[in-house]
Amino acid sequence: MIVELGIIAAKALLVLFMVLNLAGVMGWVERKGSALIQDRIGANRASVLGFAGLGLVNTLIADPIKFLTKEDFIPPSGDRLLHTLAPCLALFPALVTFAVIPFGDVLVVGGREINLQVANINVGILYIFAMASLSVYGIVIGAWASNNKFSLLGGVRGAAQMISYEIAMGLSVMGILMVYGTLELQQIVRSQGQLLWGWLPAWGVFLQPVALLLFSAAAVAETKRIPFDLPEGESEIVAGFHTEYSGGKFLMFFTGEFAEMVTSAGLIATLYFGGWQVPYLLRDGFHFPWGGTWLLPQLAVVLLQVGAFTLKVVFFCWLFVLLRWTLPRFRYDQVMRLGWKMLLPLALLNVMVTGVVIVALQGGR
Amino acid sequence: MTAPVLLFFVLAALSVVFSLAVVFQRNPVHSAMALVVTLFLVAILFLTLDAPMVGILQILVYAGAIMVLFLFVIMLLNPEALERRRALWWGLGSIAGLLLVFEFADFLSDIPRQAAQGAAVGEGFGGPEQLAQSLFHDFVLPFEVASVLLLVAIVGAVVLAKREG
Amino acid sequence: MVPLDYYLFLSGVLFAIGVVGVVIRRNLIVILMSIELMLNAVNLTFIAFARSLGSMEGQVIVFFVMTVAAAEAVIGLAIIISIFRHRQTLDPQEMQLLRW
Amino acid sequence: MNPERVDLPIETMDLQMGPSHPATHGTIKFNLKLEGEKVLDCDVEVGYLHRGFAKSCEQATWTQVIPYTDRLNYASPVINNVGYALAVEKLIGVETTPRCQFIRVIMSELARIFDHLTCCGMTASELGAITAGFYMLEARELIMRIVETVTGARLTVTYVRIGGVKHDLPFGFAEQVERAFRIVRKLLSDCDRLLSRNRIFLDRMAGIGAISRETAIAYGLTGPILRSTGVNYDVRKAHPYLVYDQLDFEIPLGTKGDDYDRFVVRIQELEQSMRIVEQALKKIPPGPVTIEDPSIVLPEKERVYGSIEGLMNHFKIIIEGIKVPPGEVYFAVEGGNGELGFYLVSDGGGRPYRVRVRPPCFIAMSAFSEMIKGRMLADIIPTFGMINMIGGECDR
Amino acid sequence: MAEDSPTLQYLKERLADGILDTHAFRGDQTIVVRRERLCETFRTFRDDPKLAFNFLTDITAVDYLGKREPRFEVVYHLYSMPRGERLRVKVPVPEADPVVDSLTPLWKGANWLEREVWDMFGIRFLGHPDLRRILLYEEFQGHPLRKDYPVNLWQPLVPEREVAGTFVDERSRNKLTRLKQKLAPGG
Repeated sequence: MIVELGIIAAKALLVLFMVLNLAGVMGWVERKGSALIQDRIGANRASVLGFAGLGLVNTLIADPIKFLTKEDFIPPSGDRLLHTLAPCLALFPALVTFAVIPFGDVLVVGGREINLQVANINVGILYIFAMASLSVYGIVIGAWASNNKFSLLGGVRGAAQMISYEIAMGLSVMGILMVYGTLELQQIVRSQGQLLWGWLPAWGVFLQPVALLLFSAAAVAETKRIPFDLPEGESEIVAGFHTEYSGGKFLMFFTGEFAEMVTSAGLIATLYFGGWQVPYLLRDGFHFPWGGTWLLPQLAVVLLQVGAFTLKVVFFCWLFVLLRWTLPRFRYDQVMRLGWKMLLPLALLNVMVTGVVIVALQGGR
Repeated sequence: MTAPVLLFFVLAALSVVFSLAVVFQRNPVHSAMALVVTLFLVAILFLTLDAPMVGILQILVYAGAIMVLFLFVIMLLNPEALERRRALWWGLGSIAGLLLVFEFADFLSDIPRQAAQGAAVGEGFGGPEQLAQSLFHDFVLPFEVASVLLLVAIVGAVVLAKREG
Repeated sequence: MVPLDYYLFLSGVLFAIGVVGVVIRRNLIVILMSIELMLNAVNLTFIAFARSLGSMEGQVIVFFVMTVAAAEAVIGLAIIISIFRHRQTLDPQEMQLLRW
Repeated sequence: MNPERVDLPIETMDLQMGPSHPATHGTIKFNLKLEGEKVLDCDVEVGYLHRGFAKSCEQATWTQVIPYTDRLNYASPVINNVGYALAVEKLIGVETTPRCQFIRVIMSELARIFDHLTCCGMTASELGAITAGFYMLEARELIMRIVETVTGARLTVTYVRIGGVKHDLPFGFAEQVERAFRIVRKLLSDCDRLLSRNRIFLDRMAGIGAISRETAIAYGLTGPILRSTGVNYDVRKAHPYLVYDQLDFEIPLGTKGDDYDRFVVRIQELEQSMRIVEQALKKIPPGPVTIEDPSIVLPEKERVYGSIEGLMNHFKIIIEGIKVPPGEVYFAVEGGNGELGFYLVSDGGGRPYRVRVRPPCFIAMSAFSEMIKGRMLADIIPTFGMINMIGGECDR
Repeated sequence: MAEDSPTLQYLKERLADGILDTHAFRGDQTIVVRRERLCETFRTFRDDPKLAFNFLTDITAVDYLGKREPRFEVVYHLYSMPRGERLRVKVPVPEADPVVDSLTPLWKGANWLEREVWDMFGIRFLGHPDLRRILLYEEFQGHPLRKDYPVNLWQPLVPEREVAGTFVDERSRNKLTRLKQKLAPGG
């Protein structure tokens, strides 16, 4: 009992640590990445005791210190309680969502099988959507509590956008559920280890390519990043819902956004790119379709899997950064039109086609 | 007292506190937030009753969608206005509520005590598969009717809230 | 094990609070929220009985209640918006045009 | 039923956008009446940067006005210098040397490139395409370096003098320009690929802020905004000044008069400006860069320090100012944003009696509320961006 | 004075009674017109196909304090897009009654330009839909481009303006009150 609780706690802490750190690193990557894209030098001034060489580490330390030492401003006619609550509401869903994303297969230690996933619940994907639907509150409440018209506009934009894209997101995942026949993420990832025609990994991207595009678009919209950053839209509505936030609370919004980004990247990797799967790597080692095996110890396999998952997440995070620094921003009505008139019908069509194909393949069983 | 009972009492106490906040907070936004928390707590209660699917749906539909709608409307209308209290109504209403609670208590004390988790249920009770089995086998007609109801609600809402041009 | 009547009693209390809200509040939106609270109390009863009897029917009913609640909230809020547009108030006491 | 439906509080929202707002650069304020995100009414408030240009000019000698003109449209200061100097020269009735005319054309066109790059780059980056904006800023920086080599300053150049320019082009100027233009063209083609066929950018720009040809003329709009509606009016072609009639260039025209057309017109003008500079560099004749008229042009420093006549000459011009015959003239040049006109009145003294600038973007801002009415809040960004309001010129 | 250009000669025939003077200096054709029935005069400029001055380039004014009588001149610059010709129209305005007709019915662009002239010179435009100050603030005293406005006159910025819907918290309100007292005469 105690050991199991300890294992769960360890896994939860590990995931939380990874997500938060990755979010922090993303803050640095975003700055350095944008600088790389735009022929600039980027953040280079964070020095500890005059030593600025370790840009990443220094920025990781300097950033929170800078934020936390700033004045925590609450608008005088705003709502104090809700103003404080909103950043927590924004950060909370982003962090708890990662609980159901598996980051590896089972690890066998001393005869005990440890499922490398914080919580394996049988409604996994629905849990993710439930938590994603709660992340609206951070925006709406923050916007309302600020008592600022720009905030309110941002809040209304954000709420409308996130609710709209949740629907498209949910429907695009439906295809995955139908193909793999389960809601459990660990099950989905395991099913992606099979091979199609003996050589192609059965990853979501090959079975549901349209859904991948729809899901990625919706995921970017859910993370409120360019081209969907209307709730913030700094040139239009100052900073949208977090106009009146500063200091630590702003840091929480900021971290929340990056954590959401990491979570979205994790979801894309899990649902469409095989999660922790490495092609042809089974529990005992590589089994190549062209014959030949390369057996590996169990620990190496697990490490490979976790490494593969991390690599995939990092890759998609980087993709988000690339996207952010390439595209312009949509307008409010264009976002709505895209969501309701393009993504939603396409997602429905995808579900239909998937259903027809599945029934046809099963041959009217 | 075992762990489940303790958990129940904590959840129950919290949900009562927050539902009282729903009713007695003067600021509608605070009420709405309290209701969100209540719904969340009730969803957890559903989980303790082996209804994970319904619990998640509760968060997804109620907390995630319906309450956002409420907040939206509150913000669009008058966020400032606080209503006047009327002592008489408050007194009468509270008394009525208390009477209702006592009535329940009285009624409940008559039925024989049994454990909520009494019946033996199989693996996956309340999971998506079982719910789907029930919905799409035994309750297909109501399910379709519900979808029609939602459609009617959408049309109705659009017609009602549309501005007369 | 948690006894069934604990759940039932909690549900009763929540229902009563909802009733109180409907009676005492002067704001249509809060009244609508109180109704949602009452619906939830009933849902809790259904779920508790479903578990206690080991049958899925209770959960299915809750599913339908949620559907109805969603429809009700949507229509109710639409009505509230149009009432507010016409009368600039959310107080049900002021809406007495049909009263004789 | 109550049949009366007045303006309800939930329907409209008054929003004061600016003067301290990320999009209202140059300091300006929009008093908006919004319905949701739709702009019902927009009252533009300018004047936050008003610093009494005309009044200051009346206190200064004719030459001392030139630094003030730098601060009009600070995205293309040389054009303001040139416009003012040409107006004064017209009033005096002199013409500068051929080499100086070419130098003025070259510097004006460099300033125009600078101006258009700023406008297009900033608009793109405000629409979220920050990278494209930075690419244009990089191109702008190259042009800025050239301007810096020639004039010694980056922004407040004060390069032009009445009757000439401050000094000749530096050694290796042509090579520097050629090198810079090569990179600028490459960066522009990058931006073209990033923006011109980008669906989101097109959706944000096409059809937004559109005005008809008639409206544009009724408002007195000039420059890229007028040309985007298809009206072929460019002061450089209509009333060629300096040596523009000896150079071969085209006037890009739009058709719809929307933000996208304005953007395209500006981008195409960049190429035309580069062509002008290249041709002018080929044709530029040798010779002096100022006229030889001691009553207008300051003597050389050797003469000031070496001879009493030179010193007196210097003194007279500095203390009393150039004597300009009484009269009034209006002279217009094609500025970055349109027709930049100077209306000068002289009473025969060493100081201007009245200096009036026709600010193109002040007039463009007066058409802004017509461009934005009935559109979305977010459309303010590209529309305002493509007007390229420069506070120093608008408010003077 | 140079020989009148064809346009000026045509104008003299067309609007004989409305014209006070014409001249051309350094190639700029100038015509001085009466301020009565100004709008109609400009309508002729715009709509007569032989003139076709369809483009209002600029409106400004000059203060000839102590040099000329009447004191002000409102100066219009017109441009003919089809003919590529400029025309300067000047309207003398006396100090006692600084009012001229507004050109907003003819050119929408006249709106802001006339507001600026009102702001800077205090010349009113009859029939202008919205004659407010434009570059300066409403509370500004006087009109700065008049020659009798001292260059060094310092006017206080408006310390506080109550705008409906804006919120001023207690601290900044006190600050503003103190500033007001400081700025008040004798304070």
